[in-house]
Amino acid sequence: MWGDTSIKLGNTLGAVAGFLGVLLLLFYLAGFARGRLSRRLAILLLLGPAVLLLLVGIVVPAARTIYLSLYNEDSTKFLGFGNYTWAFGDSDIHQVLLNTLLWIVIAPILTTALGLVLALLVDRLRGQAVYKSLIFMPMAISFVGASIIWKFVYAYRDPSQPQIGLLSQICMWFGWHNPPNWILSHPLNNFLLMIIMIWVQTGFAMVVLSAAIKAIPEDITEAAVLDGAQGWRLFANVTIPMIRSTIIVVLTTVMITTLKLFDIIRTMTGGNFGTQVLANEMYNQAFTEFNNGRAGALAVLLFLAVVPLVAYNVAMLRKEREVR
Amino acid sequence: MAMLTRTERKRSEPARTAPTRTGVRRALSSPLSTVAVLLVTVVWTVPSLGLLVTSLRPEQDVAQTGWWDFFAHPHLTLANYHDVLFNGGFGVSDGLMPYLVNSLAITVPATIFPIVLASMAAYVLAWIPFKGSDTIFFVFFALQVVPLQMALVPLLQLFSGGAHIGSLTIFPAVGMGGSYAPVWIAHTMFAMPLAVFLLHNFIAQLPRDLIEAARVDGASHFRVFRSVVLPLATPALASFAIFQFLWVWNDLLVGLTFTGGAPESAPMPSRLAQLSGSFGDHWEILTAGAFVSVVIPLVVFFSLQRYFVRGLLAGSVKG
Amino acid sequence: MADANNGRIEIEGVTKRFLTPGGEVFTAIKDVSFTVEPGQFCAVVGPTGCGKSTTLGMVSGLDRPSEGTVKVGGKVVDGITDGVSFMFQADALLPWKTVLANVALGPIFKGASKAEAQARARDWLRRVGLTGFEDRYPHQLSGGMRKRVAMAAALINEPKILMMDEPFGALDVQTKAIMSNELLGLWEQSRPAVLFITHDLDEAVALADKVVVMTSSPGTVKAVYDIDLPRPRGSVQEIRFEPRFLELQHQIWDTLREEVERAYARTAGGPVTEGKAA
Amino acid sequence: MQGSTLSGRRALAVGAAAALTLLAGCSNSSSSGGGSASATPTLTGDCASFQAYAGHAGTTVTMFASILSPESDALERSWAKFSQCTGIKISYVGSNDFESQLPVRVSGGNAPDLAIIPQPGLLQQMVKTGKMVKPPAQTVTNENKWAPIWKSYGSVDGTFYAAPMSANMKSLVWYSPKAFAAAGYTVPTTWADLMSLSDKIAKAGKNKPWCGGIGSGTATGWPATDWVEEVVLGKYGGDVYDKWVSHQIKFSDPQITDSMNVVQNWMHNPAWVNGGFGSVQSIASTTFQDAGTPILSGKCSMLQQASFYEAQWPKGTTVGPNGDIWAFKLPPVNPSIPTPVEGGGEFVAAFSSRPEVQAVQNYLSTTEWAESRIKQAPGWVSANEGVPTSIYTDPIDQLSAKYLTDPSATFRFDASDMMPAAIGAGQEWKSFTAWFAQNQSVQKTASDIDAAWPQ
Repeated sequence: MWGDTSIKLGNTLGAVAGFLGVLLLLFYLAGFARGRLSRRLAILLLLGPAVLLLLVGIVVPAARTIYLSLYNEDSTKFLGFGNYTWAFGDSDIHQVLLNTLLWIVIAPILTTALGLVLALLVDRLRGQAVYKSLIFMPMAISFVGASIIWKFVYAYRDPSQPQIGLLSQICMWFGWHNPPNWILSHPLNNFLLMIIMIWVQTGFAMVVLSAAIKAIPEDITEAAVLDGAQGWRLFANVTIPMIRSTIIVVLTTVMITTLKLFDIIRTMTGGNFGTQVLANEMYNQAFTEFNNGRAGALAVLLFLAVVPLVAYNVAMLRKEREVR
Repeated sequence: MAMLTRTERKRSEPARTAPTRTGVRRALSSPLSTVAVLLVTVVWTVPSLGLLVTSLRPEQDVAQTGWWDFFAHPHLTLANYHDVLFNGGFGVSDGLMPYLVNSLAITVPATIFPIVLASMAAYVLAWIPFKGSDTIFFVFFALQVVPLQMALVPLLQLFSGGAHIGSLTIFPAVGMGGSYAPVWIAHTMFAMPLAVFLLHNFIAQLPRDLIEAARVDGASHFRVFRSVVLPLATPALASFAIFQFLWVWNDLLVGLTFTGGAPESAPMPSRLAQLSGSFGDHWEILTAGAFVSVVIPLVVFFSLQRYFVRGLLAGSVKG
Repeated sequence: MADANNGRIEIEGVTKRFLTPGGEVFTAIKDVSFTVEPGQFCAVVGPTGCGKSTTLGMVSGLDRPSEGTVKVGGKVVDGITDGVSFMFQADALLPWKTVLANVALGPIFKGASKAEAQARARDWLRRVGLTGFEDRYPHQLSGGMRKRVAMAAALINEPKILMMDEPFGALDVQTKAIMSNELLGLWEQSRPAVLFITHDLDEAVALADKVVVMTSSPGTVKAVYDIDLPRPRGSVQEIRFEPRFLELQHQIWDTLREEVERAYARTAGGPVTEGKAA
Repeated sequence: MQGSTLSGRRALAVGAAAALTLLAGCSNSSSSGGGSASATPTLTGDCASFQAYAGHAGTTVTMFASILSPESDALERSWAKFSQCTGIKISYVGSNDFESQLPVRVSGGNAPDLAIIPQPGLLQQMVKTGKMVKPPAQTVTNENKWAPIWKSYGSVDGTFYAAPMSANMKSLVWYSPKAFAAAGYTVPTTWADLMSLSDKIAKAGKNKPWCGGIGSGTATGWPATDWVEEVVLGKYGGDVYDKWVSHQIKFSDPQITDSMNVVQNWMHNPAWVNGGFGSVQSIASTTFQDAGTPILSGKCSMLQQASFYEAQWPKGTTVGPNGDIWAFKLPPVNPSIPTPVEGGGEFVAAFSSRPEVQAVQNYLSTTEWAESRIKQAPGWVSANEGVPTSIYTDPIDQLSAKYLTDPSATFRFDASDMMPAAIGAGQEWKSFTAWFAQNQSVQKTASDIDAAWPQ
């Protein structure tokens, strides 16, 4: 077994070393180029691999998806925009679109806000590493793990029975003797599921924002404090503007994760009880119902949903580039 | 220019910051915030504590009483961990070990490859402007949202159908890794948009003069990238590394699809999923498995954590 | 390469335009022409945003003009120009490398062996008076000391052209004066052509053989003055009291003042959007 | 089949490198197997019975299925001897995401050599890809020991593709014989008895007669489809059932809505459900795995679930006619229907016709293999009529086998597994879940499903 293990790990390290070695060799050789050639070579060699991977791994599949979205379930009959009319005409999909919208608005904002508050507060505490690690820990737990954890939070039992769901038990400890069946309570259940997302992602937001706050030059906060800014005013007038671009990055990242979210929904409700979201519905259409056309159309909608986000970030980035 | 001077100050005066920071800290802190953080930490930890306790309880108890009942009736067992770690399937006698090895063998390259390639791309997009470079960057950004499920079939076709050679030219070490290569490549591809986006944001804000001085000194772009950009970008690389590591480590879908799930190459989550039984969630086993799989990411997080905190000063202290 | 023209900078009718996010064309500099002779110390002054740094970028080959040509040593600049060193306001030192390693970086980038580069770096550190500080890290030095390291790093490659972008802008008055003197001293030894950007007119007149005054937005050359103060100039603090210095200073200031006022009037209205021209 | 050969080869390469196979590097096709290319070695001793499969030593057959540990361990043990004697290694992979992974791998050109498919609907889908290959002649012959209806479930458009391998029985009601004895209840044999017993338990007021759970992650809703299927089969018989499966009879047909109403009066009855969990709605949020646990604590009396539910009882529970838990056959709603039995099963589909793959197919279709599997562990039944019921050690397996091999029974395969995936794994689950969770009307539930039926 150890022989087997060392062969596997040896191969892996060999692959990494080979990969880095080839890159270094290429860099070394290309480093001899001069003038315009050097610049072109740099663009080609440094950017080329990423662009190629993206083309093969994402652009081509995306194009294929768009193409498939115009066809029927097994791609044998051209439907035009039939799958899109289905998506906009189906009342189930309306619910899905509404839920997706709720998710991408609420979850990222709450995650980022909470992460920001924690970043501000935690940095000033003794033993911050412990707090940070504990809050960050959900990031390290797989979705399978997370869904088990939350199953034992939201599980429902008849109030007369011993409870296995923590939330119900807490309600009962506090005197609410008839808590609802959480996961069935629409639209509350959507928010309960969002809490899982927030629970997982807040650590990420906190860690990144905390690093950004620490990077604010001390003299700026110092000057503001001397000017009399305290607490909230310091936060609103100095801290927030200084880390604005990081906030946007965190918000964007969490939002995109949210859009692609399907594990939580899949394991917690399977998309039932009015909690379905676009990514999971797309997965179902593609892999349970084998309807490539509808799945493709939903994927395109998912893509379109992110266009405003992309546009906003593009504008921000351009502004930043300009200032630079 | 304002930004540059800011960076300059940041780099130049670390020694002075310590005393003033405490001053500011005092100005901002209150017992209330301590309580608030404590509260959030507890709320955040309790569900995980539930996971840990559940993993230590016997099967019957798990289904019948809440995990907090454990405190009233402590009834511990390590049987679940024993099942997860040592009860191998018939084909695999070493329990979880081979899968753990596979997970490592998949995760390490699948973390390093995208980071290196993405930081290369991010450097070009941030520092070598050319016609269309903005467009390429925005395309990268926008493609983050393409669900990877959509790419599974075309990619499998690519890997299994002979265009494999196309990937060989990208990663010349493919042949050595054997059947891990498709997983590495797939993870690298799927990580690329987010990696380029995050690393670009950081690399674009590196001090311009450091990079230009090296350029004028005659360093090629490759040299600048290797000797100036990569060291400066260490904090960003470390934070992205953590997220990529966690993502690959916990991934089931890509690993299962591109290894076919065989014990020779499949990662741990596919084994854990298989341990959970055909007709049911054996929660006690899944919870134990979840805890086993959390250990390594936590170690990674703890060992890389200081890079987050140190920010731009990363290298200067140690040298 | 022992060309007589080596080190001559000829800027002829150069225009540089950028594309703004809104898709508009922003002209950073327009139709700029001037020449710096080999061994000449040329200062460029002008209000904020007049494209001084853009000009430097094009001479070094980091940027390319939209129109016109930049020639160095008679050759049109294409790619990074050989024999050029740069010194910035921020001192471009790598925080994770020692003082010695930072200075040795230039020769190493140029292909020298590590031992040779370090020997030369030691020599240059001696020349700037930093013997004994080789193993320190940049953050362990004072601002003035870091500036000396930067100066050694800029001069170690024995450039034909030294480009300085407000190199002493962030220093206090005393340190600035000391550094200026040292710069002149070192410059006298090897005599590269210098393109020195500053918004401090006194500094420009005290150091340079030639002062180029630029207008703002788009940047154009308004006037060129030859500074006929004798060399070696001695202490820059003292030269300020010489009548010829004051005369030149007044003359140039008259030209410059209206530009500065115009630029101020424009930027005071709204937030400053400095382009790459800053 | 380029893809699967390739993947097989790749798996082998790893195996060889990992020193798992003895015959390193000489094993990628049948023609170069185990040294001597043409001569088939003679197997002796206790291997002699595997002679028919000899000649492929050093080859590997990849197998992909939804069967997970511990069930899969028994499966792997069942062919250990075969592997040892013939030298054919079976590389088994189980996944809880099998139903979506298989199509991905097949259309990605990375199909396993063999797949164990539990749904005829999925089988049909896979045949449509054109990548599946027909079984060898020997397998077809072996198959004659199964009832003809099983062969039809393994066929698509009249062509036989996949041999059944296992069967399970769905028409069971789990209960506690001890509790029944203590309360003086008797096991009902007719639907009317069952209903009056339920009423009696409810009126006694100690607990609710029924518990149920249809939660199952992404597959949430499937147990509810079983309830309706039981009633359709038990009330209207096999013909109506078959026409319903093929949508000649719609969900909104009076016969189907009537069957749904029977379920409505049974599992939607607030006085009867959901013992130990709460209201009717809690059926939707309770996982099917959890559903039976209240029987043990006496909070509910009965659970309708399949034979494989046996695996859910905690360790230490005795299952048997006089034990903690036992099951009786769900009586037919209409007594004139002869022994309606609803069941499920698994089929072996091949994506490669390499000789070693066919050897494995042949072996898996034999009575010998079925017996070998039965000996490994309980919880597994074959409807192969050549397998004597006496070899089952587990009482539930015996009970299931009795009904599954009963030639007079009206056996039908799980309807939702045979309907198109868009219905049987999609809209029907979704709508039935809403039926319970939101108390949606039978009419709307039925018409929603009909509307989603693929054109």
